[in-house]
Amino acid sequence: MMRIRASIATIAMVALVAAGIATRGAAQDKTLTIGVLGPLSGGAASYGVELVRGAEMKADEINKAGGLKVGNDVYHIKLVSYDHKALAADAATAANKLVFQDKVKYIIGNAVGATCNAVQTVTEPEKVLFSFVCWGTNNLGPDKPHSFRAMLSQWEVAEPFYRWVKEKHPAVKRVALISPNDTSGKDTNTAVVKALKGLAFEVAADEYYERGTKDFYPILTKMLATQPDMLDVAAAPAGEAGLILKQARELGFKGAKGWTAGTNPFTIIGVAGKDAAEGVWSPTNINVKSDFVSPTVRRFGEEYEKRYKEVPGVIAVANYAAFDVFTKAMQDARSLDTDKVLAALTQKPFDTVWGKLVLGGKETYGIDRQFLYPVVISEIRDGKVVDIAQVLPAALKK
Amino acid sequence: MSGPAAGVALIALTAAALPLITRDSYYLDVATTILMNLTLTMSFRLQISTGQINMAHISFMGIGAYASALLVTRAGLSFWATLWIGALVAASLAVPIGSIALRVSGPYYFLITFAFSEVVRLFFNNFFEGLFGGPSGLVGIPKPGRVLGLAFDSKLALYGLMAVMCVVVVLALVRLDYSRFGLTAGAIRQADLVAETLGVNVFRYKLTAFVLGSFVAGLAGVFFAHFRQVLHSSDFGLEPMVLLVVFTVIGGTGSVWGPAVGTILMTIASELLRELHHYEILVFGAVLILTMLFAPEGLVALPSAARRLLRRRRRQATAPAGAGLAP
Amino acid sequence: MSIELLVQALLNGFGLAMVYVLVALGLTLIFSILEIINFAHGEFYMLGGYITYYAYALFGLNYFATLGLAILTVGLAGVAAERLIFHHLRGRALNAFIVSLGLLWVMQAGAQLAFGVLDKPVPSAFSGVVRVFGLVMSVERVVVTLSAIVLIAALYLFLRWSRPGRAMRAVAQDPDAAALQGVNIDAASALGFGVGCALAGGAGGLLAPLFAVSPAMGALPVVKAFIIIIVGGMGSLPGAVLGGLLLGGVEGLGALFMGSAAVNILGFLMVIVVLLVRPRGLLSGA
Amino acid sequence: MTVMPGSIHGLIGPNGAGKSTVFNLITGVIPLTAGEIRYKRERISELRPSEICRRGIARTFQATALFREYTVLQNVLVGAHLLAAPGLVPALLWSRAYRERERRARERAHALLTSLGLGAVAGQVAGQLPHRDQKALALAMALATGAELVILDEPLAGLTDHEKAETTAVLRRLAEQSVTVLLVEHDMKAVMGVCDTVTVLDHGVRIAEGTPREIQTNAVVIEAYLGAEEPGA
Repeated sequence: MMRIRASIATIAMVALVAAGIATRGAAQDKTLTIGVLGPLSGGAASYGVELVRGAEMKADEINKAGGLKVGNDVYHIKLVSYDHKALAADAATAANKLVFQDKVKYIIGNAVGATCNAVQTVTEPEKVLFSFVCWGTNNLGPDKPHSFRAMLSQWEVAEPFYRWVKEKHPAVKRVALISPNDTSGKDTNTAVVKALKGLAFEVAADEYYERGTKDFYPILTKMLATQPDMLDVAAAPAGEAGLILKQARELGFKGAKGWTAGTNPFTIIGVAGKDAAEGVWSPTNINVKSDFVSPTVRRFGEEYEKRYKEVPGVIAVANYAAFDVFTKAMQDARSLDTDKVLAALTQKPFDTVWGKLVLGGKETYGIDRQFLYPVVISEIRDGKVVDIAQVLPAALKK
Repeated sequence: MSGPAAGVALIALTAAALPLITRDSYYLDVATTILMNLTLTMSFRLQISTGQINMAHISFMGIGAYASALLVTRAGLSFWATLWIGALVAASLAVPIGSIALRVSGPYYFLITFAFSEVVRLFFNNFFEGLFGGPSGLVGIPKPGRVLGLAFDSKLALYGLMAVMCVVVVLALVRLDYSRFGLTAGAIRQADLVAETLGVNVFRYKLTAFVLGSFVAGLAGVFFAHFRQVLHSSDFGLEPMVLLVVFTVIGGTGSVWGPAVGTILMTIASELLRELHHYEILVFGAVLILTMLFAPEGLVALPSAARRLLRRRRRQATAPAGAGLAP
Repeated sequence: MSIELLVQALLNGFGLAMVYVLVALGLTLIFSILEIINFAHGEFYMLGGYITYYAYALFGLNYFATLGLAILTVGLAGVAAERLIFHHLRGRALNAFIVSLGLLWVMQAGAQLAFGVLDKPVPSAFSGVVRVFGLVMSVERVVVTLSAIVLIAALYLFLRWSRPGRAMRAVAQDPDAAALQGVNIDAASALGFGVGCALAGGAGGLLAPLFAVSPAMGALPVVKAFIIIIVGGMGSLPGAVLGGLLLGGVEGLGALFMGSAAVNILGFLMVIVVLLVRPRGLLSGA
Repeated sequence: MTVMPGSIHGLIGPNGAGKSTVFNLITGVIPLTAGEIRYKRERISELRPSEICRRGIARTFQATALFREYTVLQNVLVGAHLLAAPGLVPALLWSRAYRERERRARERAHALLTSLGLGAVAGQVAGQLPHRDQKALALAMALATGAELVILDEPLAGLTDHEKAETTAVLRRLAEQSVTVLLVEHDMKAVMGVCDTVTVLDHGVRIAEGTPREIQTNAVVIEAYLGAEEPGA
């Protein structure tokens, strides 16, 4: 009850403040509307909510600092975010609303593979710049020059991650993979299997489960019967990944654990329990509380937790960074014209919460639209996430 | 017979007038979605009118959609051919599925059709991935090709196509409802045993409604595939199905116009509420509960209910008003 | 494939079957008394889960006391839902279905609003695993299954021997006749709905430490419960137990031979087959 | 048991004798497990109720069963289903032949209602009719099928004496028009007055059959009624 009242109060305050800013700024400032899409209700809601929050954090930061200065104009940033309930058809309608109703030229943030395809049928013909954290391989390509992936995907992290595993933990020979049965799961497992074969690992199991599954005993029984040395909960979201690890431990699994497409380490530790989560390596986890991260990230983490009462996962950070990159590119281009911003985006590296970031990926996708930044490999030790190695994607080494 | 004609004319005129008022792509997109949903809810109501709540209705939309998408992309057929083929595939699959499901009735029918719809969805999602695209979905479905010198690459043209399809479907379904078929269907819904002993082959009627409804759903599905150009099994799962039921029942199942009222109002409302994120379903849920409590016959029955209430009020003007129900 | 693996697979399937039977029994109880297919049933399960999260994980109440609290609170919530909403929809199955959908949305969005979107872990009350002949099951699951069986037995005794329980059964069989015998239909309906929800709440409380809690957690068990009651036969307690065991067995074994995601199709196929052979379920009308 | 064409045949017996069951078996509402039913020499025991109706047998139900949301006229029109020869395509095309056929069906229905004294209430909703009219409507629906054999389950129950007289007059008129009537009735006086033949059933077994006069003096029948309870009012 308290919570609801507090939320209502917050909404009222935000509305008041927003109204205040709007009326005050109307005279000299212009408004830049940016769209965010995502599943904001139902089973996949946590993805969408993190996307919106990441964007909100950056937008508020910019607005508080007086707005975004692009060329001679100063813009107040207005966020419009719509829920598509993880349904492709609904996502297309929502994208239409953003593009044609709200006249948005930038959609920063979307998750759930199939919805990305649907959104792209709207954004590409309209030359709307669209960044997302969906992991479908086919979401990037030369036929989709206005689409960006704002987060490292399996194709960038699987190979360096397993190369690191091979070097540091030579005992690991047989790897079992499990992912949810959707685009990101399928594409993640495909990428990991390719990396594993390239590095001469054995693929002990390559399994998929239906999203929303809670009882993994049946599938784990089958997987563990293949005697893997390492269990990779590849693209499983944090809650489900935690359950898998917990139940694998109950079934007697004692090998190494990986999370190629890790998202929120605190949830996995909480759900799996300290013991079952012990020793999980991940190349994508971000621990905003770690001593290793930059002060900016830590500040972001503290601010986020204060504001939303939850610890941010990698998606929140990724969208915060994506917002940062796009707004910086607008400033570089000294224009809001998408063609000019597109040119600025691919011109030079950006300094972000991730560290140095460039757009690359031509060798994988045929076009440089993948955000590349240092891969930080972390390990869960005693319920804490510890960064233990940093690997640079090839494009950043140059 | 002026009632049905006037209703169809109203829908047709409104649909024709919209592009004169706005050509905004978003409005056209929403309007196209409404018309598409309208064909679905009206054909769903056709089945409700014989007493069946077919939770697999959306699956036949999916069957039409996947059939057409594959025939166009793999076999190189034209949309104008697959429009019929897709619908016929849906209808012909409806014959065996309907024959099985119609062996049971009431809640069992509801649940067996739900089971069928999940089987179909899981089938598209997990089997023959090379064909149906599996969990990644089917992408790159082309828009309808040129026909009779008309191009269908713009939102407006697609809207026009859907509008024509919708008006034809509505015309046919309304005509059916006001015909002997509708009379008999309603009799079956009210007392199927009595209808049977009066010589009505109830099973055949229900199956006819099922197959005909599935044909229309397949038609809508084919359009959907080439309108959205992307297909995913979740588009034909429980959630969108539930929305169809909601549109239909909120509008009112007692009248052939109920689904139209429900679909139009609810789709517009949900677009207006889109920014509310999860508050949207909070508001939506509350609206559902309140509507069903205070307008159990659906929105379309509200005017006559209000009239009845007013009359009763006037009659017992001195007596204290009963609980609730105040308009 | 070794025999051991097969048996372990069966055991996996049966492992949590009884908890889903609990959810299914709630659903079938509500259906037989009010003729309502309550789609929001999973949300009462979710409510039970969150009560457990707050009472047990945050305030450190005793595990079994928490379970009792979850059952009681969710039961009361069920009574309230019946009195305020479903009571007015008796005899209107379709309307009640729509309302239950509305309730589902309101409760799910409300939970997201009140409790946040992330999965909330509930620590295990019992640790360790039981190993017999190379078969493995965690102590936690053993306790949960036993608790579920106790609750099922309690429900059986309640329906069989207690006055309100008998009244509920009478209403389920024939409301008019029950009313003639002096049964208070309103009270029996409200109580029936409450007990049905309480069972879901209990199941949610039992599974919370195993599965963590989240606003959308109710979707899965309610679908399983539907399969269980159609296969077993609506309104039949032994039928639900049988349906639960069948579903668990089929899913447990199926996971060995086909992709785990595809296994979900088996339950629905089972529904279709059973309804074809016995249109009212395997043990209907008991 | 055999029913002769053009006669009014009564089926009586104490409560629980199985009279309604016989009706349900004849009309296919309950599947027959043993024995057989023939109509005009054709075996009809495996047919659906609608098929049986198609062969010319229509019925009413003990608890008067109507389409309660429909008007009286609509109820009769549903009964005229078989004569109207419905079809999806003609209805969709709204052809002249279809409309003509429906117009004739309407006329016939009106005529039938008038002949049964329901002409004035044709537009009323069936569920709100008085009991007497509901009974008459149920009969009208059965007749509207064009049946040659109508099976009536307690057509007189709950009617006043005056109303009973009206109904029995209708039944006689039917027999004159060579419609066969098979009826179950508790009112002995009416049964004996109107029927040509009477069959007595007890515990599912036929214990006597004959003219009303024969039955009234049959010792077995008297025994069965006295042994059970008072014959219905």
